[in-house]
Amino acid sequence: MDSNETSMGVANLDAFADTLIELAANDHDILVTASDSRGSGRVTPFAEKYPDQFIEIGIAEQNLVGVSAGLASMGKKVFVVSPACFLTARALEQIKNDVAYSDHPVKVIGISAGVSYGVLGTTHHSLHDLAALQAINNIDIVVPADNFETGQAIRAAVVHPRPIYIRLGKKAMPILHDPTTHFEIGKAIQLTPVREEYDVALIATGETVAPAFFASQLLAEQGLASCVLSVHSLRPFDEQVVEQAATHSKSIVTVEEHSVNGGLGSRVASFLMQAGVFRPLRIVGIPDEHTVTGSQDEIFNHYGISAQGLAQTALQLLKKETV
Amino acid sequence: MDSNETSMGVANLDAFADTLIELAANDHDILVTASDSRGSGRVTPFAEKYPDQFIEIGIAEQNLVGVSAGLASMGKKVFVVSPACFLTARALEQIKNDVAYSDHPVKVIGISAGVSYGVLGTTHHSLHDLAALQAINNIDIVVPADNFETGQAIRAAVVHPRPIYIRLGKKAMPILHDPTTHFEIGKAIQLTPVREEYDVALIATGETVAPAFFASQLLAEQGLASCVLSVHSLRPFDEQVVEQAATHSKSIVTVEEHSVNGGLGSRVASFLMQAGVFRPLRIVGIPDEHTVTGSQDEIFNHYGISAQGLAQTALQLLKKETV
Amino acid sequence: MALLNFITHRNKYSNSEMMTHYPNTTDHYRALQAKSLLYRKTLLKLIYSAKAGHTGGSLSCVDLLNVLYNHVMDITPQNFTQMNRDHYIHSKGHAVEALYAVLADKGFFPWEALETVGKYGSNFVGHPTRDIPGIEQNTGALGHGLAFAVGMALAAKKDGLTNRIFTIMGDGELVEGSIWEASASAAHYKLDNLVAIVDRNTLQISGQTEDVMAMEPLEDKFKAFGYAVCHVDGNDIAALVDLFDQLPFEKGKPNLVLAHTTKGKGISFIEDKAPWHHKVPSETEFEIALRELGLAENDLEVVDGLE
Amino acid sequence: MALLNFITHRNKYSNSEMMTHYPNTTDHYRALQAKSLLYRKTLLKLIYSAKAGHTGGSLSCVDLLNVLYNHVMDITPQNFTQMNRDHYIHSKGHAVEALYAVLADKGFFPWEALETVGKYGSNFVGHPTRDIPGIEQNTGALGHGLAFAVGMALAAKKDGLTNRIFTIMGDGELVEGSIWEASASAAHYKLDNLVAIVDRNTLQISGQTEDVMAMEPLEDKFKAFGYAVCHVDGNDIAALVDLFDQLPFEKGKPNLVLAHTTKGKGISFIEDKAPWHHKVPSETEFEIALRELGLAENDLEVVDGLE
Ligand SMILES: Cc1ncc(C[n+]2csc(CCOP(=O)(O)OP(=O)(O)O)c2C)c(N)n1
Ligand SMILES: Cc1ncc(C[n+]2csc(CCOP(=O)(O)OP(=O)(O)O)c2C)c(N)n1
Ligand SMILES: [Mg+2]
Ligand SMILES: [Mg+2]
Repeated sequence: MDSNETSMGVANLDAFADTLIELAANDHDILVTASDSRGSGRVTPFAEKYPDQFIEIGIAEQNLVGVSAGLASMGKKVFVVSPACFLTARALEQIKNDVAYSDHPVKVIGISAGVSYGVLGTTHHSLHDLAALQAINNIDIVVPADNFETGQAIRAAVVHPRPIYIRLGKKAMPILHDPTTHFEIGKAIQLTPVREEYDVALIATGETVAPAFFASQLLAEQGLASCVLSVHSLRPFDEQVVEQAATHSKSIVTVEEHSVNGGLGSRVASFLMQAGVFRPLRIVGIPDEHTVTGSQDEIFNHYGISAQGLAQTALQLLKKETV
Repeated sequence: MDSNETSMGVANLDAFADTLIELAANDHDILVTASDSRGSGRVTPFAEKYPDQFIEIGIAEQNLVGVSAGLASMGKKVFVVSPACFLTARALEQIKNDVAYSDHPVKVIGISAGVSYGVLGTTHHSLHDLAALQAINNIDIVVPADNFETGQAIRAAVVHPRPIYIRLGKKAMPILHDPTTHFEIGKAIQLTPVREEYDVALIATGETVAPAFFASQLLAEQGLASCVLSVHSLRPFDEQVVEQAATHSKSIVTVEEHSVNGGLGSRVASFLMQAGVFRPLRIVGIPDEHTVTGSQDEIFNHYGISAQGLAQTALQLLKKETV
Repeated sequence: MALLNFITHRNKYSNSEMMTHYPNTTDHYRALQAKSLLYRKTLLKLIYSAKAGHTGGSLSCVDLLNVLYNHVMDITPQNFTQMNRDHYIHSKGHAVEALYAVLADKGFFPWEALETVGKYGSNFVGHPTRDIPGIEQNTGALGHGLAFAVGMALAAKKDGLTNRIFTIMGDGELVEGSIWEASASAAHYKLDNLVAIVDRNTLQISGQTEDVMAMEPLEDKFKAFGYAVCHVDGNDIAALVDLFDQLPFEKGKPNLVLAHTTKGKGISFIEDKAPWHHKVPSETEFEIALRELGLAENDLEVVDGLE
Repeated sequence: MALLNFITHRNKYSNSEMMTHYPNTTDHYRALQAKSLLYRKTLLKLIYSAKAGHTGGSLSCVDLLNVLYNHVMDITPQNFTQMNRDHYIHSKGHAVEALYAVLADKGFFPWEALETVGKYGSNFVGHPTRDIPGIEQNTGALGHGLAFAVGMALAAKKDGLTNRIFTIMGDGELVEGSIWEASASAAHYKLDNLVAIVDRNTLQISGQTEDVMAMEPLEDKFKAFGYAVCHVDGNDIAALVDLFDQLPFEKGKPNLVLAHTTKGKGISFIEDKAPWHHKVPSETEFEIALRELGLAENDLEVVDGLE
């Protein structure tokens, strides 16, 4: 689909909350736990509709995760709904030990992730979560790009046998996939038509898939072919599709709402370098500096995470290669 | 120096504690804070010698870091001494917000890091710390290889103007550098003679530098030239020396006591790929799996972090390249 | 600019003069009350302009900040680089608009600087940061301020300083375990130079604190953790002045003030309403709010016959 | 192998039979006392063989574990996969050797399995993990067990189960704020099916708990956080049996047992000595320890004229 066709959806957080309301109707083992975060997590309607399936812990993220692990050990399907920044910093040890190491299939929902909180600043940004969790064994990591991926991820999470972290933003997202798209945790999705050769592979995750997709349209206007991937799963990481995209591309731009260290870009670079697939590459994300103040959009633009910015980066990379 | 020349030193933790005792004699602003960790941190003698410069917080790592930030804001030179696993998981949000974001020059000393605690298991391993902290802006990261680097790092830390994390192990380390070696935070050190061309660059950090160095001797016996780097600083990261080593090498093996995701290897791969320096590369570290039970040595051997294992990896990589 | 016009149009008590050691006269109280009204107007304007901010919690703690900065604490732009002055940590960092108003009034930065709050590239983000003159610590994640304050108080004791370290926490914030870790250490080290204040407005984002996660009896909890505990009406200027004049409450014990406040204090339709935690006033709401504050200003001056 | 020889040479009370609902006779107490001696011998042997482990804290809590597993709790290898049995979380995970001894005796795994404790590739690491039959949660980082137990107790309440959730914490561990977060939530949700036990041995690694970080008055703290609090001599089998028979202490309140113990209990030269937290006995020390335990076994049988 191209940008003319893309219509606006709701925030992935809303898609998450709607899906969960639907699923919980027939599954009383589904629980939502929250830390004074039901509003931000859009689960107030859930709490009102299923008061027996909603557990409030108050402002205590460590306890939130610990209690949720205990609930899960008793057979509950627990969705922990709290800001990504607090879950993966304040409660990181609980995620590491109580959930991942102890292997309870808790569904950790990091809400308003990345720089979603915009002007609230670094205390509220989660730009380290993908790095930290990728370095902790036994927790799958899913970062949905749009409402479709979100709904599918939540449905999959309910029955997922392992701990899982799902990272969601709070801004309305364009609809990027048609509803018949195959979604599977661990399998990347290609948004652009399959070709023999691409000028650039735009490998993105989460809320940066949309600008990557729109960048591919700008590049197409200049006669350049892109392979846009939504790598919604950081773990399991889809080596096969990434390798294939890279092999068939002249250059690679990775895009993420995360520090340029330790997230998707690092993963792609590490994998390709070890696989012997050598291509000019740029990791676009939030650079290792004091993050600029602004809304999510302003921060994205500032760091070139926009259709324009990404197209520009791709062009520079290609020029550099051909010069 | 070769392995015949290397003599055994003490644990880096002991080198740290000794250096601090020396420095604190003339600097009453140096404080050590601990969380029932003075024994593990080898700072009991410090606490006894300078009771006014030692602050016990009890088993409360979050408070430990928060209090230390407050002390630093009042002009104290605070060394926070606590297990790396707890500091960078339990207290990660305090490191992120109270120290790094707030820019207090706290010296966070992660003791018994990596898999130093051996059979105590994953709760006590810190295999995610380098990933998490590299993704958090404004905290320098130093992982000394031997007693010399440790002593130098501690001396530098006292006057370091920024937050800094120093990661130490508890096993006796061979002496790898002679005392006249130039040490500077942010500058990697080459342990092998400079040549025009190397068969392999062994790029290591912390307690894995020793096996990397010994691997280079095994490789030399097979007529292969190695460039062994101790990348003691992950931040600032020495792009120049790493690029130079890579450019002059046929292949690269990175080595670290950390998850293969998000640590030194990821950093090297991301950097080289973006710099356009393409070489066959292997990231050796603790793989993304349930860590095997054993002592640090047994775990190292299990995962090929040994002179033999690393030489083997290098040979395979070179064979692969030439086949 | 609208905001600037507004904030430069201050009431007659606006000045950045330190009011410490003023005799506790009616005049003094009235001057402080007028400042509170100014701060309320300013913070509402900030939130209204930025279309974001924490309305309820800023309004509930603004009288506390007022009395601290204008009567109790020795903190000025002039002495800010010195150690042996008082120190303040805004643990409930989301209520930053109240703090911005007070710091501007104290002369830490020009009022105009506030026009950039929440804007792209501004240092004035939605939580306190050390990028702002007058702010000592980046807060915003709840439960961090007290530990930091303990560290400062400990350093002050070690150096034989005579100053005090103040911090204001939310009541919802008290569930964070880090508060209790810090409390234990404050008592352990006998930090009677530490003044921990709870903005006990009984509300947090999701509703009544006791419904969300009950923490009463708070006095028992704090006493058991080693504090000297005092209750006060946290929106009553005179009561606050009187209480803080008695510091330290007990030698060798950290001080804990349970300041009973009304969330959204001062604006009828905002008071004691959970959704106003971070609701932004509409144009009409903003105008009514200003009118209510204007009436209060008139009252203050009429009643006391000052006009 | 030496370890196996040792642990199969058990005293006459060794069996994996459940002792719940036994009448509280002298015989019953004596049987339990004998088990404690067996566990002490086993855990010392484990630590001596592995040349690593937590001696003091294992010895202090072993009587508690004994009474819980052999008198109070309904947990067996047979019912382990069921939800409506009792549950146990070893929050002070470092004292794993005591737990390993008890679980072996309960038949969760053969005694021989203990020979691999701490060995390369073994599932028996130095802290509890779910890789070991009978263990429900990986612990070892302090301050995690209670929150997890709260989650279990909450699930049990939701499902209308009648079981209880037990956990033992160290007293040094209590400084962790997560303990207080979990405590508040236990009271908030009225979890009278939760039994939190403090191994109050007054020591932690660095010395006396009150010197390291004072937490007294513990009873006041726990009461203020909403528990029904009981004191007991945590090394007195009969006292423990009597106390736990009274569960729940108060309807609608979580139960908190302040179990006053001696760290290193049972071995004269280990008792109440901080360095024995994780000291490993030398050969001589090990032999003396075994002799002391042997004498105690003799005493037990002679005094009661059972031989
Ligand atoms: C660690 C952390 N968790 C959650 C939040 C999100 N948050 C911001 S304000 C707030 C409610 C605070 O309530 P309270 O402490 O009572 O403050 P007040 O009523 O004074 O505004 C929450 C949950 C946060 N900022 N930090
Ligand atoms: C979060 C955390 N911090 C530190 C440690 C290291 N540690 C292991 S045991 C121990 C002392 C525990 O003392 P206490 O709770 O009194 O246990 P006991 O005396 O019963 O052995 C410490 C600090 C840990 N395991 N977890
Ligand atoms: Mg409140
Ligand atoms: Mg103890």
